[in-house]
Amino acid sequence: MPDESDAACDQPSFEGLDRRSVLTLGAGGLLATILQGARPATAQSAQRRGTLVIGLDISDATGLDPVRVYQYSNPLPTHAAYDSVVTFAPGDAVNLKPALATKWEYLPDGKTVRLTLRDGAKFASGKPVTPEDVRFTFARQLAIKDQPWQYISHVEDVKVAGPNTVDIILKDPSLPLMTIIASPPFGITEKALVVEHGGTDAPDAKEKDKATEWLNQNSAGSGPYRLVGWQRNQQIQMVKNPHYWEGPPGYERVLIRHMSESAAQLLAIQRGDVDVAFNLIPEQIATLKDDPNIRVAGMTSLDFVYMAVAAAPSNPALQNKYARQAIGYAIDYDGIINNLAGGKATRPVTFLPVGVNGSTAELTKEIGFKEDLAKSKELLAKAGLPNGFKFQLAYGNASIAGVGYQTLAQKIQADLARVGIQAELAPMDQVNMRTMYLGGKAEAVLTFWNPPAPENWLWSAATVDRVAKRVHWDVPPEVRKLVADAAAERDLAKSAALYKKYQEAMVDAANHFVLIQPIYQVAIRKNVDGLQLTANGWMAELGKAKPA
Amino acid sequence: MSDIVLPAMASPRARWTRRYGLPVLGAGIIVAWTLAALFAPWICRHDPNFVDVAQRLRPPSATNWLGTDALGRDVLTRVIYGARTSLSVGLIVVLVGGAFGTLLGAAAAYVRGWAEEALMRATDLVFCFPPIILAMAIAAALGIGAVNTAIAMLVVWWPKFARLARSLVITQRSMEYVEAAQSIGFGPGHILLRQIIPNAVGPLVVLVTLDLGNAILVFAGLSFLGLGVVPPTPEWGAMVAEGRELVQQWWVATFPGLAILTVVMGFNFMGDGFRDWLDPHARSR
Amino acid sequence: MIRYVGSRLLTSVVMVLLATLVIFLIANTVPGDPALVALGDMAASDPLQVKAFRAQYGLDLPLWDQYWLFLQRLVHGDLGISISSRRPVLDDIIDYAPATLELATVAFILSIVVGLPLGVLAAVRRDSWIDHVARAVSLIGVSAPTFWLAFIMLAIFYGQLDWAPGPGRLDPVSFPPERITGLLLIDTALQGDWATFHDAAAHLVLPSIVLAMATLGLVTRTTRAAMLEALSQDYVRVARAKGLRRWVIVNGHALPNAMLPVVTLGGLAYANLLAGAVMTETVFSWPGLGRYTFRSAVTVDFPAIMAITAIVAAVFVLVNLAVDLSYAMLDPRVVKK
Amino acid sequence: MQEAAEPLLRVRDLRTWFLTDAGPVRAVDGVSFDLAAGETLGIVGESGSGKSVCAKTIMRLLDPPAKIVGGSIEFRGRDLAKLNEEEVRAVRGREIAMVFQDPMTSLNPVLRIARQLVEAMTAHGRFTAAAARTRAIDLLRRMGVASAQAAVDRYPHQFSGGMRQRVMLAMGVSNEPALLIADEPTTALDVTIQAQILELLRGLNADLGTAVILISHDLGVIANVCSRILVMYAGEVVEEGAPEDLLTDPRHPYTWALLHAAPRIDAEAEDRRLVTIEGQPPDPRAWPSGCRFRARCPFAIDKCAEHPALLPIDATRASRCWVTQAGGALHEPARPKPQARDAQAVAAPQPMLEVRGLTKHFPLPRETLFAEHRVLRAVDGVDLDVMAGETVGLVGESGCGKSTLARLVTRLHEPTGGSIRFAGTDITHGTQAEIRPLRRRMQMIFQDPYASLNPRMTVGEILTGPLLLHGIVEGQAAARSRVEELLGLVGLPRQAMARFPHEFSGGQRQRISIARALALGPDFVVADEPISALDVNIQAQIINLMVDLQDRLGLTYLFIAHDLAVVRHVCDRIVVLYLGKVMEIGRAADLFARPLHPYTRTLISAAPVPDPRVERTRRHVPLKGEPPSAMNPPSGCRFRTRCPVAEERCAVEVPPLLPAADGQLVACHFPGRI
Repeated sequence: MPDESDAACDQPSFEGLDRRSVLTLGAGGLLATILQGARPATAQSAQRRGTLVIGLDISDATGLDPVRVYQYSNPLPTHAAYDSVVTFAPGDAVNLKPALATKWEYLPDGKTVRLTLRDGAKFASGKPVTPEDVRFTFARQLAIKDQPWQYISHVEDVKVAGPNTVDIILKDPSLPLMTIIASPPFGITEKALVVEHGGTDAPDAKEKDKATEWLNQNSAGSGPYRLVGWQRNQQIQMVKNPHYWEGPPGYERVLIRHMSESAAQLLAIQRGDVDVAFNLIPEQIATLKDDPNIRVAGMTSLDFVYMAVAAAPSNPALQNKYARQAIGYAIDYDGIINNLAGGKATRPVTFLPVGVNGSTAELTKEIGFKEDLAKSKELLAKAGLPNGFKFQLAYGNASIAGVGYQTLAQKIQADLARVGIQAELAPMDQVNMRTMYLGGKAEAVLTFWNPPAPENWLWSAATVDRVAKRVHWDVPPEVRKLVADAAAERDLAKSAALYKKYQEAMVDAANHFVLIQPIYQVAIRKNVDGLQLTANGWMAELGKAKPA
Repeated sequence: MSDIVLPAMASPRARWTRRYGLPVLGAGIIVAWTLAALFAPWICRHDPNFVDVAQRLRPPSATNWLGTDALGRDVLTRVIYGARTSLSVGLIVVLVGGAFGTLLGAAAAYVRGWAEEALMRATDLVFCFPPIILAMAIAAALGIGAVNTAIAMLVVWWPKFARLARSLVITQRSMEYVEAAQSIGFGPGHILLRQIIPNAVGPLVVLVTLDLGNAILVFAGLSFLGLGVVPPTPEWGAMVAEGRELVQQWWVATFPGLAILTVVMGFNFMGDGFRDWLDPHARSR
Repeated sequence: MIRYVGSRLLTSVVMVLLATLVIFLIANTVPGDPALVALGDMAASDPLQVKAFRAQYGLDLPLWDQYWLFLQRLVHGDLGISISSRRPVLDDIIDYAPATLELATVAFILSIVVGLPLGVLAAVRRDSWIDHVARAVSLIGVSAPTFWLAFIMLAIFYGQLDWAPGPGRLDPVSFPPERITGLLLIDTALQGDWATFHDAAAHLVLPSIVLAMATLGLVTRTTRAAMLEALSQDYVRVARAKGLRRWVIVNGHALPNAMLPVVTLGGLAYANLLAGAVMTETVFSWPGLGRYTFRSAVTVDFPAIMAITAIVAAVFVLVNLAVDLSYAMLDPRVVKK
Repeated sequence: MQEAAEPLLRVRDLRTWFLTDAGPVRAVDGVSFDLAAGETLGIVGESGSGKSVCAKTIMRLLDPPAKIVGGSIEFRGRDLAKLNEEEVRAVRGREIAMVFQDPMTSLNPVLRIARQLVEAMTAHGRFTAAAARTRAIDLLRRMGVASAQAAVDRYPHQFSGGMRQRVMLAMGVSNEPALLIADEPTTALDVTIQAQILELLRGLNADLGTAVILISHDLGVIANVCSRILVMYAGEVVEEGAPEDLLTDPRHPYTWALLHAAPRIDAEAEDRRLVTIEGQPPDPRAWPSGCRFRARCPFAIDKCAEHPALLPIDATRASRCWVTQAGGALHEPARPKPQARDAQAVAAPQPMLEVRGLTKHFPLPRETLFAEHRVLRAVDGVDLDVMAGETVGLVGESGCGKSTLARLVTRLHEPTGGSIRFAGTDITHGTQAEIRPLRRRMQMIFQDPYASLNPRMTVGEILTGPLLLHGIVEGQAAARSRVEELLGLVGLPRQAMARFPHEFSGGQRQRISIARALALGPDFVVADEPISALDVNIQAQIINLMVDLQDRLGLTYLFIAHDLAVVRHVCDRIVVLYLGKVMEIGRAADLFARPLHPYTRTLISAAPVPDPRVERTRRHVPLKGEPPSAMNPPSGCRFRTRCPVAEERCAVEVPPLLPAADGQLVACHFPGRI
């Protein structure tokens, strides 16, 4: 069927020769009439100059009120509408950059962070961003206690400290703060607007705050664009914020179109119906190589797909560390990355993604698992299981970066079979899978980790705490200490050294095998300039994009 | 008398084709698939579950006649092995569901009274469920796997047989040969099993045959939605699902779909043939 | 008549409640805990938050209390809050249902408008080419897996030939009209937005053909069989003996009788189209109830599952009732009171 | 050229064959006849003789595989066989109309009567819709449909069979056709309704001058209406003539056989055995060479090996027979000497069956949950005795409850009330297990020879089943020999054992059915319309068989039939049922000689006699209207709504069944008044 030479888009044959054959097909002139001219791409793309159209699967979005933003796709528009106090530059998940705050410092008491706000930053309404707005934002967040709150639950209080300063007082100063509040859920909201629409920061805000409804359709932030509408599973509409403190953004409007199927996104970008397509799979990216109008940008994410193998009470073999390590050495990581992920992925040592402080692809080669069947067999023998063993591998029905868990599971199954380890696949829905996994009932699961912010502690703490329980890892005290010390260490180089030790400990425990850290491939039409992708949780900096 | 000119009669062969052509073609398709399924290990040159990601998504070629899938497995081999799952699940669901439904419906129709009423209400209840919802709920409750999916299908499957059997038995039981058997003194069990059911079997056979195709379709559909079989077991619906995104690698989804199409068509040809054969006025010529 | 309808409605309500009860019991045997998915990874590990969440959705109540609560809410027209979308299920359904309704209705009209005449012609010109066409159409319709057909159609007519627009209800660049009914064709027509109307219509072509195929096959097949049956009846011979024209006999005598089984089939088929569009919706990215149902089922979103079951079961019984009533109108032999 | 003598219809050497895969079926194979304007022509013959195909050929109603392969149908100078479809359409319904056998299926159930009548008229452009409607109402009135104005807007299902046939007649004559073809128009109707329809047919012919072709298997019906008769056999006309001649002095052996095979209502038989001819009609795929009747003909001579032509015998009649061509009539059949069977019957009148106050009410399904329960009173208080060795006839129109009664006394149904004693045992409410031993003594023969034998069992299996069930024989071998014996008893070859019912003809199947009933060696046999689905010659064979068996085995029969002539012929006593109640009981001879109940009287008078001379002398008592519904029977005497002599009292008082003459019981306030 498909021929490489015609990329299915630019032939005008329908207008000429083929129309007659359609009519004679008998399906009728009506059908032809309906279909004819149903391709308004060229005409409308001229008309919509000044609009940036983004194709994205937004079916996971449950809300656009920053205090409730925690899914995958809604940070993108949230970040475009709201500024946080600090931020990360694209491609850098280590060094913070100023945003609404120009300066942040721990006060001598060791538990207060003082933010100094930028002069002249204005909300989209034209009103200036004040310390009271910042205080209100955090106070509301702390009172509503929705998902993002958990990451700042160690915040004691937030106070206006001066005409342009705000103090954040911490309960536990050893836990990180600034990297976390750089993310979109902590975008600063305009108090007056939020209050006007039912918002409150009172202690009973969990029940009393009614602003979410309005904030789902509008924004009250200072970001480059302003939210003006959200139709569930259809689109998110934004318009330019003329008061943006970095100067007006490049587009009049931004339109995020919901497109759940990657095939649809592919065709839409080929036609120019969308300018940016986020959810393409490797096979589709390959077909865009030769398209002169499209460039493909890669973005190494901080997400990863991993296999958790528990020391499950139900499976004596898995309780043996060497048996688990044998799994780690039997997997064809390169095959997975190069073939299944089309080479558009990398792999960290363990639970710290490549790109954060103390995690690089080189380190993986040095201390991570690698395919080594001889070693795997050796480990099996050491475990007293020379003929291998059986375990159940559960996974949900989903795919990440074009690689389905199902495909991945079958690949792992085939890989492990080489050393005699039998993985029995147990496909199930996400709910059952998570219930089993979180309840510590799963032997092994294939799943996904995406952190809300580029903060190492968010990963490391999880592995020694809640995730450890799921995999029945009795974490040695020295590993716990390592994690705490690394989090408290404010010197990047020192903390990187601590994290290396932590990763070695994780490899030794052999409960987590990170398989794919995707380099997300985003197709961008060349008429868009300056769009920068970011791995830090909000996908892209829309404010920098402008027509070419 | 001799001046009567008769129009040329169709040749015996043409008549045979007209009458038996499609049913025989259908039977041929089914037999071919059945043989392929039974002898798959001897027919196929590849291991259906042999993963080689370096060879993934290869277009049809001399080594892989129908190309390879996302894990580099041979599509042709998996399509042939897939027949095992589809045919056996279809057969089990229809035969078990059919036998259960038929006996229940026949017994209810014969006993009449509250038992019949209860049965009919139960079938009403099943009918007012969207079958997909019910099957999904059951599959979700029991877990994913061919057996569980078959169980889920059975739950929605038996009522139509119960209804058909009931109506057939009701028709038959008013026939005089049944009264004759009663007047001779045969008991209800004998009459139902020996007299009525053999006569009701024809339409049931038609339904079973047509339904086999239907069951295979439904199973493939559930499989497509991810509720069918546990991988790496090859199954057609699941294979289409795997290839759904791969428009450029069309062979991954196209061939398993064609397999479903041919099998279901085969059963339809056969079922129509049986129907015509049983119903003299459908094909009087 | 009113009494009859009344008693039928009463029975229907009982059936719908029974259906929800059955689904409720099945869904409760599912080992999965929806709270763990709805909450993020961190919160899901905090027993307090999980408990609070379960309390919020009434998941901590005893089974019967949960069902009782469902019934009480149902009486007030409240279908509960969806666990996965965190908003009233009714709002979700109002969002999703029009897409399915529009698709199913167009598909239904298509299968009737094509299937009925095709079946009639096939029966009247038996063994002619049109009969063969009709049989081929009905055969492919009932034999081809919907999800596969959808894939093939999309790959050919969109991917290769570029005749039809791609998945979704509208082109990515088109803006949905202001919502009145949620049915794009109607809303755009009411607002006079003919460009968008055109776009919505074009987007309906492929999915409705795919969705219609199975029904079309059944309608054609049933109509053909019913027409053959009707045409072999004595009254048709009588009509011929009266010297009526062929098409008067076909349309005036045979067809009204042949319509009876077709109406039954049609009603059921419409109900099935409404409930069974999952696969078509999946392949065509159609934001409809089928996909919502599927998602609710795999996320064990109890309130949504219960609500959908209730609604779909109600649709089924009401369609059945409508079929019976139209039967009574079409066939005078059905006793009318 | 056209002269007055030119016939309306001239059929010449018409051949209609069905071109099937198995070879041509020569259904009509060389039929010639003329029909003058205004004439009434009857066509008579067995099923398969080609009479119906002949009629449909004239109407050009046959579709492939039927084909007119030869001959001509000249109608008013045009050859209908050569017209195209559009030209034929203009003739159909306009110049030639047709009325079919089954009125229940001939009207379109979903269309109003008015529409169906009107379109017949408007289709030919002779009437506007409004005029047609007025005319439709007039015609219905003319056909005797009560309150035609309202009736015209009803649907067919609201009409009884007789009413529908009136509608069909109205439809037939609506365009004042020159010819009306009536194909077995009364076969599906009760005898009283038949009489009404035939009366109408005669009236239409007389008043409108419409020529009529009446097709029937019943010589009596033909004799009643027609001025000329064609007898068809094996696709051709074998005899033609006026009823007076043909029915009294048949000149073709087949006509002769038909005439003598049917018992007559107007004569008491000396012997219950009827004259029958052997064998079956020949295979229409391969008619025998020579005379097609030769194989069955009791008069056959050598010359019959040559195919005879239809040749005139005298000015008004013709026959296709070498024997009568040679001159001379066909002799009266030699009847065997009547046996003295009265002696044994009188000897010990022991009651075999005693039925008292028997009722059976069938509950009807409720339309909705809240509708009231309706009940069909199929049998409503019947008293009846059957003495050992006698034959009791049960007659009545359809719906009178006679079949239900048969199923009650054999306990296929459980009675609602009353009692049944069989051979001294009360079996009214016995369980099937309790009754099973008695089933050996009480058996049943069913009406439909096609439905009463399980099509999936061989004859051997059908017959051994009862033997083994009741332990009459031990082992398969013994069962086999007993089955062979039974087959011999009913006149079937041993080889029949291994065959399936569908391989047999209707008559043979009925023999198997009888063999099954006799397998257990019963004393008492209930025969539910055992011959009504059969052709007249086969009827005679079965009657003879049953009479023989009664003589040989001393059987007692409860014989259910709607054909009064048959009942009179075979029964000792007769019970007349109407709407679930007994109207009259009496000895056959007495009852027919002197019916005391008006219903019995009308029934007898309605039955046609195949002899125009006798028919002219008979007094016909017309019966009004249709039988009421058994769901809602009339108060008082159930017959009063149709009774010619009913008075006020009849609506109030239920007349008891009382002796009115010697051995004759009547349920009438005015016995013998009519």
